[in-house]
Amino acid sequence: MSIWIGESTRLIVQGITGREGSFHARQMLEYGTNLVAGVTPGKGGKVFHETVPVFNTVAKAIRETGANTSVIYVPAALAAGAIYEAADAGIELIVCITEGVPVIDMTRVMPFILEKGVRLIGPNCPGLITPGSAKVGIIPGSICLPGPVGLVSRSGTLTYEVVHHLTRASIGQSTCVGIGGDPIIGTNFIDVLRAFEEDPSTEAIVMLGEIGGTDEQHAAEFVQAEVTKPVVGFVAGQTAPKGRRMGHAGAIISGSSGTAEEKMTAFEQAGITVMKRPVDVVDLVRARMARTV
Amino acid sequence: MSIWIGESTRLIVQGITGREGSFHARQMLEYGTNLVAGVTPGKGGKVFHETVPVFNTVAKAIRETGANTSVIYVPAALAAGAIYEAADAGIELIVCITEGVPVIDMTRVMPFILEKGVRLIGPNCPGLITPGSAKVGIIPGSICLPGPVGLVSRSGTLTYEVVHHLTRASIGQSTCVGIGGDPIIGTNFIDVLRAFEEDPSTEAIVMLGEIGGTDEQHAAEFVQAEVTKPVVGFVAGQTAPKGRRMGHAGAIISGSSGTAEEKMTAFEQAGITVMKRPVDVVDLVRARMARTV
Amino acid sequence: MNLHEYQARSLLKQAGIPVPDGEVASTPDQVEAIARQLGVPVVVKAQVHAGGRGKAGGVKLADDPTKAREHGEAILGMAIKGLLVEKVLVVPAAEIASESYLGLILDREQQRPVFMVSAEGGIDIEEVAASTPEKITRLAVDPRYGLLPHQAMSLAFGLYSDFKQVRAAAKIIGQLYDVFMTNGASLVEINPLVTTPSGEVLALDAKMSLDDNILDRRPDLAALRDLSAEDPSEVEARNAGLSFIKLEGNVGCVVNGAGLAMATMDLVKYYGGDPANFLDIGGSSSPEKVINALRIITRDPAVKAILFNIFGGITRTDDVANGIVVATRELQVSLPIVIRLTGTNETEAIRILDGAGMTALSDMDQAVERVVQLAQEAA
Amino acid sequence: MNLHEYQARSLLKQAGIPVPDGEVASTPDQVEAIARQLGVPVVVKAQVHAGGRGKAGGVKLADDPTKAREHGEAILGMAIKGLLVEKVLVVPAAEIASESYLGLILDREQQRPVFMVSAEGGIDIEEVAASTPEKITRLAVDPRYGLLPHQAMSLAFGLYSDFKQVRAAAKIIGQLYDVFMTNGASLVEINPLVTTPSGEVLALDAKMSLDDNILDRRPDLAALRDLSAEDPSEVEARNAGLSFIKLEGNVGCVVNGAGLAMATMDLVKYYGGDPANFLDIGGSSSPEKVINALRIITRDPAVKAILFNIFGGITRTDDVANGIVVATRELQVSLPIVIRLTGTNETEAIRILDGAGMTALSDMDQAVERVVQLAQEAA
Repeated sequence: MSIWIGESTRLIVQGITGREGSFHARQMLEYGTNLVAGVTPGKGGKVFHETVPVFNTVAKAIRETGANTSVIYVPAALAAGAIYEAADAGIELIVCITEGVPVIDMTRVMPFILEKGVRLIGPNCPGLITPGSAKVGIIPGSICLPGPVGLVSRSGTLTYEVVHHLTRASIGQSTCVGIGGDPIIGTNFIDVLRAFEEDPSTEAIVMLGEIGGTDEQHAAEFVQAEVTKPVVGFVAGQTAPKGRRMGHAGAIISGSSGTAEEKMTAFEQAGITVMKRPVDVVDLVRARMARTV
Repeated sequence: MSIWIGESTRLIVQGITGREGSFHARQMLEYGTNLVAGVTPGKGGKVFHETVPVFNTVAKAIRETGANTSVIYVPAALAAGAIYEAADAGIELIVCITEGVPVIDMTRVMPFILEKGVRLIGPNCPGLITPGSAKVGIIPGSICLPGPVGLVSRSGTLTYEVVHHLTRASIGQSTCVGIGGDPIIGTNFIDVLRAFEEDPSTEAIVMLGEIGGTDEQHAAEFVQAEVTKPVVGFVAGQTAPKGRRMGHAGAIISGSSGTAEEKMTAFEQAGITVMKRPVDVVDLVRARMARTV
Repeated sequence: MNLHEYQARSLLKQAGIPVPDGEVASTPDQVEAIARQLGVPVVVKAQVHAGGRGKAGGVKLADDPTKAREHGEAILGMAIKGLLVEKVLVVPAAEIASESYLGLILDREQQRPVFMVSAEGGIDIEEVAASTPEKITRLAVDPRYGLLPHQAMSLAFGLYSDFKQVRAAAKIIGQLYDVFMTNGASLVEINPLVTTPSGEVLALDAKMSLDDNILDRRPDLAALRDLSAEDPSEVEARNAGLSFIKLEGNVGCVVNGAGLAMATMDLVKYYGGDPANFLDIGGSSSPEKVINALRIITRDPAVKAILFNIFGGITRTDDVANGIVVATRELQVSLPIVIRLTGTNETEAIRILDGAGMTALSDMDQAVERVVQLAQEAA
Repeated sequence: MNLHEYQARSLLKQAGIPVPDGEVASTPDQVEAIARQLGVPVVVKAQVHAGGRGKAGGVKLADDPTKAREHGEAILGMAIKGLLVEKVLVVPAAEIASESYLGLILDREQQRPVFMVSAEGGIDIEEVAASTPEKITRLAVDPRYGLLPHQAMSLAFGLYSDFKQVRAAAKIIGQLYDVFMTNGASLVEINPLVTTPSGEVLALDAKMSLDDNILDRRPDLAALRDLSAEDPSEVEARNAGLSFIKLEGNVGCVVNGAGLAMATMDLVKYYGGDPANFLDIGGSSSPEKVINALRIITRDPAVKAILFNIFGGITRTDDVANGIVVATRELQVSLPIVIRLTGTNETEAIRILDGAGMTALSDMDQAVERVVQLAQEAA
């Protein structure tokens, strides 16, 4: 079991003939993901990697292959258009890896997504992986292990670092979800927490936040009110200065709001065990899981 | 009983200080309608007709008076804005009398109305009246009589003509609704037919259509499938030439579609008794009501 | 309001849609000069608000400027479906590899702009629509989001297989949507949208209708109205705030409200008569409106009798009565007039008419029967 | 990207918002000339990306051109919050009847543009926000419909009681929304929005930040970037495709990924050190990126030791290892370097480093502890 992706995933890659798209399409195939088609306008009729048909439109790809999930690797200027296309054609889960999508584009994409009842993850995210079953995005499959821990994170490589520690300690993961570091994203912490809470195969949750915004604070309230499973959390950016964008467009402390301290306090108040260092994840998850068993 | 307006109506007039708005506000007051406020930006604080407070915004009017219904008499260029304002503020029934509203404005107004779950009647319509109880719009109260016939129409004075015949023959009306003659309108025949079908005080329905579009044809299908009460219908424009707009922006026969003949045939096939002349309404309604009793 | 082809193509061109060169001419001299300037062969096209121009001889190819002039002479001044041709458009004759159809209308049912696109364009599009409607792809646009890139692409993929042409067509489709929305159109058509042997995609002909309600806020578009292409009485009526359409019968009708006006015409027919016009004086009718209405109707020599059918609601019937008294006196109308008045201020209205020696009926059927009879007697 | 006041006001002006005249000067001579041309009194305002200019002495009133020149001399070249003032804006001193605040931000939670408006504007708006937040009205705009007329009016009614001023403010609010959306802003502020004694409504000061992601499609806006107002290392880093922010510590950090980079800085602090920078080399890191990163970091004399922390996912660690070998050779780096590599192609990476006489650690904590210790020894 897992959330959102798994054995029933029928994946298409939008932008499969591009540099990034083709590289990661191959990785996803090698991981065993059920990649059924690619989409690149103007390349319809070609075949990718000798097995994956390429179509001009998402609608055609769905008609021909029954796809239900899409991952997007198109340039930033085309990303909003690719999301609209996937949502309009009936894709149920859209994962947008592309970074640099103008936030103004996202203000119009979001209501469209909500009207269509589609789940969007990202943009500017590493995607998600259900170890041993399906990988949609760029999280390296080699560092993951099937198991009971659900992981949700706003960042990419920090996720890998934490997953790596878990896997080395033989603590496997149900699903790892990178929700992305942009100010406006399709899926937030609460969405993922709710899914993990409902997923019978997830026994504990790791949540990696960072400075900027108030998503972590809202997530903490949600955990306190609705999550019965143990949650361990981390907040990156304790040493970040105010008013500067720390890489991610969303990672910026404005005024006194959005600091790591504030977020860690919110975590603690909500009963989320706070990691001081990435490596702490192992001991803390073990301790919390032992307590609940 | 009646549909949409009655004793619980708490009405505001948007554009109450204008020429049309003030004239009809007075008429509605005289008819006994529960007119609780007027709205004209910049005239907040004034009092209309010694009893009706005027506010700058619909939101304020609702806060102060608990209004639930609005009728709009503002100039065409401001009509869409007035509808947005009423819908946004929480008005439940909006009646837009204004004519000449650009259709392009209505293409954006309609999804807003639908999202807010608000009923809009019009634009470019005479409004509605529940005889003896409430009048919202411009239908002359003097020609109406309380009773069992629900009337729905795309036109104004033709409605009066038909109502006049009914009243002279002592056949009263539950509610008369003028849905308007524009190509895009908030409430169509089917909406009103459904409401009449559900309204226990309505025993028979009169439906006045005209050339242009396919609303009457769809309404006929609806009558056949869902309406158990007797329906008598009329279609104006049998002598209208093709391709010319007969006054109403919606009354235009394009190609072979939208003719009076086509619509009358649809009526007959659906079991709607067709009036040849407005005066026929009396005999036909009597006959149909006698049969169902 | 319908635009002429040359007006529509100029709006398309402003939006960036590739349209061949071309100039409008109103004399054969101008036609020849334009043909020389553009280079032959050229096509000379009648500018008139009627379909089927080609079949009526209003579109002709010329291999040299003198021939173009001759075509100009033949077409300028000809009548197509009763409309006089006062202008022609002269365009270079394009070599055509394929003809498609691109239309965008405001759909009443969907309450949205809807594209209609077909790879089988050209003069027979009506037949395609009638006999093989599946060859026309329809696509509704949600104006809250505008035309989305993949929608334009999917329509374009339906037209062409060459990806450069697909991209060009998708761009044109996007521009067509912008033209439609920014100008408050009710219809825009490119027929045919052609490809040339060198692979270009071009809008060869353009048709456009605007929502009359947009003209108040867009004087630039209102100025495109070609009064010479309309019936002078209808122009006069519009200027007087009346809604008027000339018909072929002999019973002049003056009515308040469009629905009642149509029903009145229908009733004239029902009683064996023939309406001479549709005329709606509108809601708030001043005596001036009545005078203007009567002036326009009496100018038509076919009219043998006149019917007023007024149901006073907003309209005050005493205003109309006053108008009738003043108008008949001023215009010295000698035709028989039947007046039906009922509703607001009806007693006062009857008093006014009485004072002028006129009588009013209160029943519509009675009035229509009477006026039909009078018109038949006078004919 | 933050704009200077003079840049923001020029965008506002283009959108039709009433902004007083004014010119930018970079020398005292220019200040005097502008003051003469505009007429005194004038205000001389430092153009620098920092709040609290007024309190820092960066905004001064001058009653005559010579005084304006003196202010120009004083302000040009001064430092406000560490930023050098290279330009001043000279504007006529407006007579002020009232000061309001008009702000528009992109709200993460509501995922929409949100207006923040207060009748109590001026330099103390932060205090208003902190102590009496109820005096700030917030209003979210649905970008599918745009700012609706009644929304602009209701905000404006909150500012003024005179209806002429309400209308003027509503118009400005609409224009501000347009400026925001068409330029992909993340923040636009008019503070103060003033009324003059004669009743005019004017934007006296303007602040604007753009979404960096919009700059690719808007070279006109990208050109507004004032490189002189930024740290040269940060400019160089951006040009090299690196995300870099200079800090005050002595441990240089080169990391792939923003989250891991922040976590690395935090871990440096955890082990008693002090990070000298935030630096994210991004996902697909070529050797050139590593070279550029090292060049930028080693230029900071405060840096005493350097940490590479690379978790290979998309990033191939062998690429990074090659970059490190080439860079240290080319730049002749004499500082101690600690390398932590793990993930994609890790074996090959270790072989490459080995060949160059370098060792890599695989554990992050171990690497951070080590580099902190080295930095402390070198300090």
